[in-house]
Amino acid sequence: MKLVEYKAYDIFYKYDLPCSEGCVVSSLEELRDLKDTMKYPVVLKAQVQTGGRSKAGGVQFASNGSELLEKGEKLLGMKIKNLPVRIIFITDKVEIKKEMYLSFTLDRKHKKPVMIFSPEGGVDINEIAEKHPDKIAKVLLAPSKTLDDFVIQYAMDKTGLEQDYRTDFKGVCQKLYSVFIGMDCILAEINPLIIDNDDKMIALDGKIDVDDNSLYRHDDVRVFRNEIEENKLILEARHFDFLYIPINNEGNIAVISNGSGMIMSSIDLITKRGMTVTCALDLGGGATADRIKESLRIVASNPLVDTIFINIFGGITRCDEIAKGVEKGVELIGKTKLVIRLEGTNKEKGLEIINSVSGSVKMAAGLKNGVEILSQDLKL
Amino acid sequence: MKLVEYKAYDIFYKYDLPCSEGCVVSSLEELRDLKDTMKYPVVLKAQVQTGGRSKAGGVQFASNGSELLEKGEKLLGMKIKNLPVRIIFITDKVEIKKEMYLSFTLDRKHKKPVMIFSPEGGVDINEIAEKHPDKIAKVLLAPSKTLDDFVIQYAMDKTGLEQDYRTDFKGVCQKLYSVFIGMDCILAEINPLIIDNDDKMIALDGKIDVDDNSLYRHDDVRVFRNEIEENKLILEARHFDFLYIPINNEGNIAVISNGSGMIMSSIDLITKRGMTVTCALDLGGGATADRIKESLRIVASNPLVDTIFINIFGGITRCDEIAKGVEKGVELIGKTKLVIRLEGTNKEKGLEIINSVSGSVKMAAGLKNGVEILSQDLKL
Amino acid sequence: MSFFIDENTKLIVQGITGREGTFHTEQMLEYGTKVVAGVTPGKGGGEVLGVPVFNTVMQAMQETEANATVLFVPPKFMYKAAYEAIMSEIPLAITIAEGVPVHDMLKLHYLAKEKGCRLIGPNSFGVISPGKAKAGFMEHRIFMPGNIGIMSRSATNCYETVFFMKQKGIGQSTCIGVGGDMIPGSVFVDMLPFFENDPDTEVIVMIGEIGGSEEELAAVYIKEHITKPVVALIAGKNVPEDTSMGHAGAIVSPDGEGSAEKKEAELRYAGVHIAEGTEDLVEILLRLL
Amino acid sequence: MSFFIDENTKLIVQGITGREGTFHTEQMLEYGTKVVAGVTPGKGGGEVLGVPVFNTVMQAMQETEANATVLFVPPKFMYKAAYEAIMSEIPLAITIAEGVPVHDMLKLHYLAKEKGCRLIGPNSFGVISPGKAKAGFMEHRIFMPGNIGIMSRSATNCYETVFFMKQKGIGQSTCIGVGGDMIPGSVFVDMLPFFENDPDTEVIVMIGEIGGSEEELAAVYIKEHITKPVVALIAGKNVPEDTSMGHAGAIVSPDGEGSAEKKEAELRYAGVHIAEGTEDLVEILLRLL
Repeated sequence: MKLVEYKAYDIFYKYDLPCSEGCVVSSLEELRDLKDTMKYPVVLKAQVQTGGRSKAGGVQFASNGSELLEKGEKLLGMKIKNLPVRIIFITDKVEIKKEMYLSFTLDRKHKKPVMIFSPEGGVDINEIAEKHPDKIAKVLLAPSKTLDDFVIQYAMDKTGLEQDYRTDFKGVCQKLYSVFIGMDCILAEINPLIIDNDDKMIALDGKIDVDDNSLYRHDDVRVFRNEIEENKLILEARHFDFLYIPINNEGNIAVISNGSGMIMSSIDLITKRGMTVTCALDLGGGATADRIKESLRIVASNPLVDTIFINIFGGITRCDEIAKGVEKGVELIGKTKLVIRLEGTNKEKGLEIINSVSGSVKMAAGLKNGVEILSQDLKL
Repeated sequence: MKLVEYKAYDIFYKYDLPCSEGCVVSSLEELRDLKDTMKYPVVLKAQVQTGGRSKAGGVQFASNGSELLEKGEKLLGMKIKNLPVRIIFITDKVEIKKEMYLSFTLDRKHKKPVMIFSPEGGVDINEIAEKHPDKIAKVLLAPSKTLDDFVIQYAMDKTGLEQDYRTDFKGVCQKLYSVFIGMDCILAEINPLIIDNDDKMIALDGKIDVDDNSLYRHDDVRVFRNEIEENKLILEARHFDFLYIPINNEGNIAVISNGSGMIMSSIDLITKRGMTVTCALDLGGGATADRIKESLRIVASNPLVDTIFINIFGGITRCDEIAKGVEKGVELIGKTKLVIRLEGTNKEKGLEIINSVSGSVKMAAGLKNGVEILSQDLKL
Repeated sequence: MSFFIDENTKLIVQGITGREGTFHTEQMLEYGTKVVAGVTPGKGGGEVLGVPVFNTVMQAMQETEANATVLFVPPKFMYKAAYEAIMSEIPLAITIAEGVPVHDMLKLHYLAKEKGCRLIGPNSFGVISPGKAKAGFMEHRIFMPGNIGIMSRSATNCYETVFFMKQKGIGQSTCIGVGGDMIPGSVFVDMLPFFENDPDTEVIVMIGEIGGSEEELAAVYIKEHITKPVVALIAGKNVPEDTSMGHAGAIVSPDGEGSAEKKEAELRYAGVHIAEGTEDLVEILLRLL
Repeated sequence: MSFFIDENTKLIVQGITGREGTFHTEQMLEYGTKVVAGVTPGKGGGEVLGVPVFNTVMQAMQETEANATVLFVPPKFMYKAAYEAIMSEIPLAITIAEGVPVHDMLKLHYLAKEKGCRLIGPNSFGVISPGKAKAGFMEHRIFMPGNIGIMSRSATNCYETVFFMKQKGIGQSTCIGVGGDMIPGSVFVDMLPFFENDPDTEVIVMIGEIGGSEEELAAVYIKEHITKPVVALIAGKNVPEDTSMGHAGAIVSPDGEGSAEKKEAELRYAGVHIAEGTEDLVEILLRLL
């Protein structure tokens, strides 16, 4: 999961990375309480789980208390890419002498961690790669708990970073690498990593993407993940150990299946026939009737959904359990139409149960047939 | 270098291995001061840098103060394999329920550390291997800072050590492995590792052999190495960065050369001709005249030596430096005869200098020729 | 003789005393797999379904001459169990767990390579050579012996394919679940030489999906080294960028890396037949055979 | 083309700015070796004898396409320098230092194997292919081109042998100092296939000594795989047990492991010619040629 800036900062503090002081504010009252204790000028940064914040006006400066209130009020009232700004992160305004880029991420192709550094930062890394290809050092790393000195030295020499910054840079690299390893990161990025007018190196903005599969060993992040999740259906699904996936902001079809691959195949075929899947729900393996009932309720509560396609190839998951779940759930989903395809363990029993269910339930003989039924329904 | 028991114990204490309490005594006065503070019975163990101590009577028991003095006096007056007992190590006498064996060493053939465990200890490991081959677990280990749990569990299951001892045994294994890695050991051994009547696991005797090449990172051991060295010539040679090697307790020939391989070849050929090398000195690479002078003095001060064979194949070492050293050293070695073979860098210059040296110096045309001259000399 | 497992494979089940472990051990035994040992630390000395249980893989290997292991171990403990198996120098380790942290897999991927262990998974249904043996949790009733070799990132898409194949009377030589994670133990390109050299395999089926570069790497290898026909399916072409589909590996980067278009283009260039879906895939097979 | 280094090898000297490093760089350049870069951390940007100096092996490799490194680095720093070279994926690393802790070598031995780096030494005079190139500190004037391949645990015994060979007009294809330590990067058995496959080598000379099992392992390999004649010398037969002779590896265990008798017996059984000493060795060569 991607951590918003102030949460990334929390981790940077913990790993002793040099950051400018900051505080988190979520209401005008808090701003009023703080305004006389601030050392101006300050920067106010909207905290939203999306990119493109600066362009949307999500970063503001204030050189005194009244400006702070004015800008803060403005930010707390705005939306960025449809997400309301609930939290502002306020830090000292730093005089910037040099903007650099530093990150650790996974290189899937080579199956290694990779360090990326450029002394020309501040913009998107792809932009740097385009404008200053000679000013980027990309080093594939062996999986290890520590970052080797020679890697850091190589990155400096390759990009021409002045030796004067060696000690500071080494410290920042090692600490950010510790974040990367210690927090199970897919990405740990500082951009920009700046040098201020006093020649101090400071992490001015950070992005951290923590591996969802590792959250059991990062309690604080796991709790935070639920706190910031705006989509209630995702939270509800998570509660039942389902994965709810918003696919498109339009469309009328929800897909329920027992595996990621099957969901993708379903979406592919449905899309090919000119229909749009708005959301999907992965049951995982071995769902029981009671839980399946809930899965129907959850996707049906998405107002866009008028048709649910249940596509089950039962291995661990048993078709009769699915059918019983449908039996129980059908009253919870109102007029939402149901197309069901059952295959695998206990298929016959399942079909028997489904046949006794009243309401708008159609059986499909296979995936392709199911998609056909969906498209016929659409035409009606 | 092999550490004598109480020094191994020092390290065991440091690594928190369970040992019985002990104290070190080197005089009767100290024994007298201690005798009333002891909890009897105790064991008195002679501390000498050699094996076979028990058989030689180097281990004694005392059940009260007067016995302590009596046995102590006896030990401090004895010699074991010609080495005087200068130090006694006194520990509680423990009631032994079970004696086991545990060691970590290097398997040179497989180039891996190896853990050896047997629940039948107390005797030499080769004896255990003969008597109870099914009661030995030998596990080759991957070079790593820590010992894997499953290795310990395997050793227990393989040899049938009771699961009740698991926690204690795991602790002892991990700590001894830490000694092995942390102290750069060639061997770290506990024998016997005992279980006492209260079911406690205790390291009753230990052997540690520290890699000489690692001593620069183990100051305490390096200092101790010089303290316990009985052979003054070794110490003197070490002072000049030479390696003095006692070869035989008899013989009259000393070999000086600039490399371990050459020394071995010289000894082989000399021995083959029926002569005996009593000691050798390795100059290493690039010795200067002043140091070479000292090397002559050192080997000549061995009373057994009446002939020195200098065998130099100069690469880094220059023949003229050797010759100058001989020129300077010849007055320090009295009547000791010198046979010199020079080959390599600056050979001609060297020969010139040697030819001007008075005294019993003979030049050899090669290694074989040198050995021939030695054997002719012997017949004279 | 199949290349990974067959009727002579001596299999360890790590986690045999767990609910899943016991259930699938029964299934595997029923299918004829030689499950010779179970390993659960602390449960050594017991038995499950007549299979002796050991505390360590090392002892299990020594006492039973086992040459493969399948891990029915929860994701939290997968690293430790796989680490033990690899360090004990087992030649083949198949890991089932879904939700293993990617940094754990990063370490295991390398460790396995260094120690010469063939690591399959995680997030894999296992390996099956129909009619001979299976190591994993796949619903074996839908498989049948034949000459198609399958490797798949997805379990459900593989089942679906195999199910249609059976309806058409086509069987499989060996099916391998390489798993849907970001850094699997083995990837398509690692499997290709085995299928190429396997006399039982006539056509190779690759069931891929969006995300990563494994299909692209496979395409390069196929073009240069594979003489057998290859049929591929890439699932997820209509999934938006930067959307996680559950499989940790099935995600297209915002810069387009891992897109189905790119994968299909490179595979086509390598002469691979591209299927639109599982039923379509089977139709292509019918034409090829 | 020799198998480890020749006139086309692009060599890095690690520790080039040190006294030994600079001196031997001059010697190597004089001999015709292509020394393309030096590496000394903190001295990057400078030059030694016209050779550019870099802070890291990685950058040196990238800028000069170097494919081998020789380490003139004190034993205390050998681990770090060799570690860097291996991790930077250099294919060949030759280490000279005497007195490297054995636990350091234990780690490097494995790391090199895992990363596919051929590690020679420590405590080695280096590698020389006479007339082509040398990487190390050997007195090159005594070597001459020829058809004898030599591998030696001892520098001085190798010099002595080569010296006598020259007197008899016999030259060498390649000479390798495997070093006298307990756990070297490479051992005899690792070198044998290279000599066997080297068209320039007609006879293989192995200069061993007491201690360890390398000669025994070589004997097994020779019996099975080597078709060229092998001549061996085992130094130290008259050194008492448990006496350290300076070479950390040259020690016979109290139980007799590593004795010259055992080594010679196994080598003889493998059809190897055993020499009594260096001069004798050259006489055997004369008979063989």
